[in-house]
Amino acid sequence: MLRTAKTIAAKDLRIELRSRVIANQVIPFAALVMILFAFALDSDAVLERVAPGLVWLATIFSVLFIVARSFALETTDGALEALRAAGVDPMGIFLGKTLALATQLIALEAVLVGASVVLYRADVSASGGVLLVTTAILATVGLASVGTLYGGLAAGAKGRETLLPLLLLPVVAPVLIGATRATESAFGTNGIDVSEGWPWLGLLAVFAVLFSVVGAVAFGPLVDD
Amino acid sequence: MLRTAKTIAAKDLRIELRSRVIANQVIPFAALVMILFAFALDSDAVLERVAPGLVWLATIFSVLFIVARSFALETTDGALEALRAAGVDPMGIFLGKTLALATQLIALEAVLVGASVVLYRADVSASGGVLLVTTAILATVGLASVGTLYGGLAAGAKGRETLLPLLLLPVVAPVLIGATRATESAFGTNGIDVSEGWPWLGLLAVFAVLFSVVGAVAFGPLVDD
Amino acid sequence: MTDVPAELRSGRFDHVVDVRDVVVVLGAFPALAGASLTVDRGEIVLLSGPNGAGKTTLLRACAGLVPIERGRASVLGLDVSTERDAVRRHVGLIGHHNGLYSDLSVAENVRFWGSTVGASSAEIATAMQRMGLDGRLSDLPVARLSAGQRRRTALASLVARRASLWLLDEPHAGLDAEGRDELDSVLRAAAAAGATIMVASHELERAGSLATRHVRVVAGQVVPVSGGAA
Amino acid sequence: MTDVPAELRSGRFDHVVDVRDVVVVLGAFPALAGASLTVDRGEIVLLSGPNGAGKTTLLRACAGLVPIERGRASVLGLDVSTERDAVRRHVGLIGHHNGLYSDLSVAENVRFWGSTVGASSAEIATAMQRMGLDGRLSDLPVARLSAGQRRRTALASLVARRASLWLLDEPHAGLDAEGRDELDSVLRAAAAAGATIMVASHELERAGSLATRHVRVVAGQVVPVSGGAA
Amino acid sequence: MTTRVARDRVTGTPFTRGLGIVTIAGIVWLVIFGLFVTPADVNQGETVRIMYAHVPGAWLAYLAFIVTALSSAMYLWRRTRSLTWDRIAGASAEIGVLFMGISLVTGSLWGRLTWGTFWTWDARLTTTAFLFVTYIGYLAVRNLGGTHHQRARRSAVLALLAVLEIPLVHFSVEIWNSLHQEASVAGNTDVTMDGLMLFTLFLGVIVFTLMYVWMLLHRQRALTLEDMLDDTGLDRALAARRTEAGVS
Ligand code: HEM
Ligand SMILES: Nc1ncnc2c1ncn2[C@@H]1O[C@H](COP(=O)(O)OP(=O)(O)OP(=O)(O)O)[C@@H](O)[C@H]1O
Ligand SMILES: Nc1ncnc2c1ncn2[C@@H]1O[C@H](COP(=O)(O)OP(=O)(O)OP(=O)(O)O)[C@@H](O)[C@H]1O
Ligand SMILES: [Mg+2]
Ligand SMILES: [Mg+2]
Repeated sequence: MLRTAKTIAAKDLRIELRSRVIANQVIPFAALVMILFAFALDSDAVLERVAPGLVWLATIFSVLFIVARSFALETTDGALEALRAAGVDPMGIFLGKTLALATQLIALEAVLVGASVVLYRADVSASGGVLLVTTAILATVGLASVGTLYGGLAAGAKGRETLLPLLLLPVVAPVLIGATRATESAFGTNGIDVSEGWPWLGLLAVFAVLFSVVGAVAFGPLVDD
Repeated sequence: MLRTAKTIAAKDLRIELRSRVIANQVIPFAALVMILFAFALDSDAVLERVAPGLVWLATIFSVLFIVARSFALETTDGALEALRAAGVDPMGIFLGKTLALATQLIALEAVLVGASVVLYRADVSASGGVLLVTTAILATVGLASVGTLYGGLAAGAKGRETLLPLLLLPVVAPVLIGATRATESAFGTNGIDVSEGWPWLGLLAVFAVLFSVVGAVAFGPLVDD
Repeated sequence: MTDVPAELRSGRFDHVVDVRDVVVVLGAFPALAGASLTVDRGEIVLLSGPNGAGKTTLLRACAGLVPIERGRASVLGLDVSTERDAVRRHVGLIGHHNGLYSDLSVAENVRFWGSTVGASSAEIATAMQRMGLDGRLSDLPVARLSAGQRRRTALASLVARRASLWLLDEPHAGLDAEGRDELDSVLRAAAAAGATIMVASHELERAGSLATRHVRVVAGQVVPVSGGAA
Repeated sequence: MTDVPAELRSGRFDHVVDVRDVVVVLGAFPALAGASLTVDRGEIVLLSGPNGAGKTTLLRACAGLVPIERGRASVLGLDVSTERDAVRRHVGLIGHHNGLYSDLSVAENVRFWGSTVGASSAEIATAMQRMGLDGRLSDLPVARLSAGQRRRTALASLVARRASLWLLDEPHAGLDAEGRDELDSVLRAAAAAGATIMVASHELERAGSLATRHVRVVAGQVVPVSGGAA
Repeated sequence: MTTRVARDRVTGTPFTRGLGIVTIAGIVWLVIFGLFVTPADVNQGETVRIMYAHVPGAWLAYLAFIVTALSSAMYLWRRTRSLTWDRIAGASAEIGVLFMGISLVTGSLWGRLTWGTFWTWDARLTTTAFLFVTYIGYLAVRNLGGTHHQRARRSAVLALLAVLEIPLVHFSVEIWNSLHQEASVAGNTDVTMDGLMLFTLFLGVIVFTLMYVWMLLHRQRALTLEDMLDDTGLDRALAARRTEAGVS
């Protein structure tokens, strides 16, 4: 199963390296979401306060598109079905695709968080840095798992372009909230202390564990209609 | 050409009527986008001020997915290429798809704007109502044209799932701003007067005209690599 | 069924298809490396040759779907690069994909493709009937069809047009024995009515008996097989 | 090339494929309406029949890809509904789609599919070579291949597996004359080594000479044509 | 035979008819108590009467979604894979969406009267909206098509995940200090409500529960009939297809 996961993840990452979609398209897109939103808000004071929320909002919207792409690869020529027909372990497929997705998300988040640290001159202390990294990892695991699970569910359906965001958006709300609050305290936004951030990690951890376990178990039955 | 446009639009709308994607998936999704953004902000004072912005932000994100779906229909089995090979007038294709897209968007906006009028107790005067409807129409024409143009451009490309949002988001920024400001004044948000809204319609009108003309002319060359 | 276009009647050109030393480059690879072929009115030309030889590319070049790097190609006296839109109005192409909308029914698909080129509803009904799509099938959404039923739908959409030049890329693929016979008789009738037909196929027995001439495409070039020079 | 699984050697079952009165319903339509078929080790069975008869569905049912509403089907003594995963490990299926990743090269695709089922790199190299994919092609991304070259890649991916039961849905489609011969010799060799093969095809001449038995699928049922009862 | 079929084709039984009568009587009772008998609230005045629909609506939506989750679990857990569980899950989710809708509408009307706005981006309100949309998504997945068991499997997984949002909605008022009323009845705060008001609230809950059960029975049977229709259609289709084979 782990070998399968490795094969699948390697395949997805190789395709990504070759097409550079994250670097050339998703990261600029996420940056744009942040900028657009800043436009809609149009107030510096407010912006500085909501920067952490924007980072995670942009990440979540990017997840929608990355997941769509990740499963478009599998369905355009019937590869997902071929994987099923070949008896490839669905848990391995799930883990592999989650792993590849998580790797791509980490890269995206590094850029977004990094940029907002610089842009908003957030004074991140050492402990804030640890909090930030932990937040990013937990949030990523959660997002990648739920993205893969629902991406697989929507993959065969018609209207999947619109079904996927409908299914994904409401479930990732806890990640948005938890990661935003944790990031705020890591940044010290609104004078929140770093220590206040840790409890939010509990939420993120529960989400990550829940969806990676449910995903690993349920991916097979869901995809294998 | 108009006959072609009618045929294409009828086909797209028939598919939509059959699959009910707008009603069952896109409208709930758009509502969620508004809620999610609002939640990321988490400040009542700010929120009430940016409500009109949220309506248009949600519309724009929905456009990304509707356009993706609209062109997924054309490309999964090579229909777009078959249209080219059959010598179907590209201008007709552009107009037809724009028309279908605009119809779907108007339905979406009616729901979103209607809901926010109610929710924010916007006291829309008669002149405000006229402003609102004009804004919606102009914005829709602009969004539908630019969506169709870029959707067609991305249709054949690989990584189109992520390319399309990257291309579309920056160009629709003017629509976001113009429509938001016009809606604000129609709603009377921040004490802005209705009369202040009209100048923004100029922006929307220019955008709509520009992209419908450019789209009609450039769609052929863009799609016909 | 086949309308003879004004240009054809005026006799402004020598060959319906006139491809001369055409080079088509796909992603740095010369898919056609100086291909030459002429086809006359009423001919049914079979293109065969190894995988990757350039058959699909040659057919697509005749419909102006790929850019011609060198040489020139004309169809019905119209240059495929510069007068592409005029060319396409007289050409009917079926490729490896079917170009169908899976949410629409068979009848709606054929009607859609027919109406984009102004076919009458009688023509559309005849086309569907000829490809065996009347009855239960006609109201099924394409998403529910088998592979061969889809191919039949695509062929009916093609037949509903009144093309002067038919470009068929492995049209028999997926059709059952009866469907093959129906297709062949449709093609023979079209050719007899003045249409010109090019068929790329690997089924030499089947397509060979249909064709009036057989040429091979090898490594991006056209080489004759039987019945006169290419 | 073909590994005989332990179950097969133990002789726990009578037929490699044992389909009994199987009903498969696709969107309220009985695509299989009580189909029965047994296939023994080493056989190459040709399935023919009209479009929409249920050939594809029958092959997919043998791989546990469609839910069986009534009746039962077993492969190598394993029930396809309840022991699906075990069945699939012994089955190699090629359908109407190729299941390739267009951003990866030919070699990478074959290697990917080989490695998901634990094929050695020698087996993978042999498979590619047998389907004529060594040389220039092997490093091309699949996006740049012609239709037939893609089919060859998919077939090579299949050959790289050591399936006991090969389910082939129109495997010859798109292959050139040489590719067909190569495929046939691969299949004959596999059957001789103990594999069992079911081929759905409309090319009766070609597939008929390959097959050891020919059955027809008509309206969701299997009817015998030649060589004993189905 | 015909009578049996005819009786199968309606979703009512003597029991549901009785239940229906009791429910309607309960609604009348609730309206009388809610609108006329109970006093106005000290703080909220007459507007408090909305509570008798708002709160039971929310709670019954919770109940319906929990029932959906439980019967989905039963579907997955039981070896028999009985579609009855799946149909109960689907019917319950539909009714839950309806009740959640009632709660959202009454809540926002109430908000208009007490907070001066139909909607604010309050944690309780926002999470309620999430829950609502989540189940719209659930219903969309149920309509994707495929066989009945495909539908059941997909939606069962979703239902088990979606139900986890309920605690989020319930505790949202405590996690984020919210504008919305804290858990004053089901929470551990002292109940300070007037006795008659509390009684009417519970009456509302009981009436809504009766309404829920009544609708669930009917809807579940309607879904069964729909599925049955597919199956009898299958026998006919099978017969038709077999004769087709015989002819050719
Ligand atoms: C759109 C606006 C509103 C929504 C979506 C909403 C939603 C909800 C929900 C989901 C519950 C169930 C809470 C639980 O027990 O877990 C609830 C309970 C309640 N709501 Fe609202 N509500 C809204 C507006 C209001 C307003 C304006 C008031 C009064 C000022 C109000 C008063 C109450 C009360 C008293 C309860 C019972 C609390 C308890 O004892 O647990 N709600 N509401
Ligand atoms: N989703 C579906 N809903 C309803 N009917 C379907 C669906 N999918 C397939 N069918 C029907 O099932 C029947 C069998 O299809 P199948 O693909 O097995 O045929 P086939 O023998 O492989 O045909 P072909 O030779 O055209 O490939 C067809 O008549 C088709 O219309
Ligand atoms: N985008 C591309 N980039 C590079 N080479 C390409 C591209 N598309 C096609 N080719 C190459 O062009 C050649 C001709 O392809 P074409 O599809 O015309 O072949 P064909 O004769 O139709 O083959 P088949 O019998 O397999 O259908 C092939 O060798 C293929 O590898
Ligand atoms: Mg080809
Ligand atoms: Mg088939």
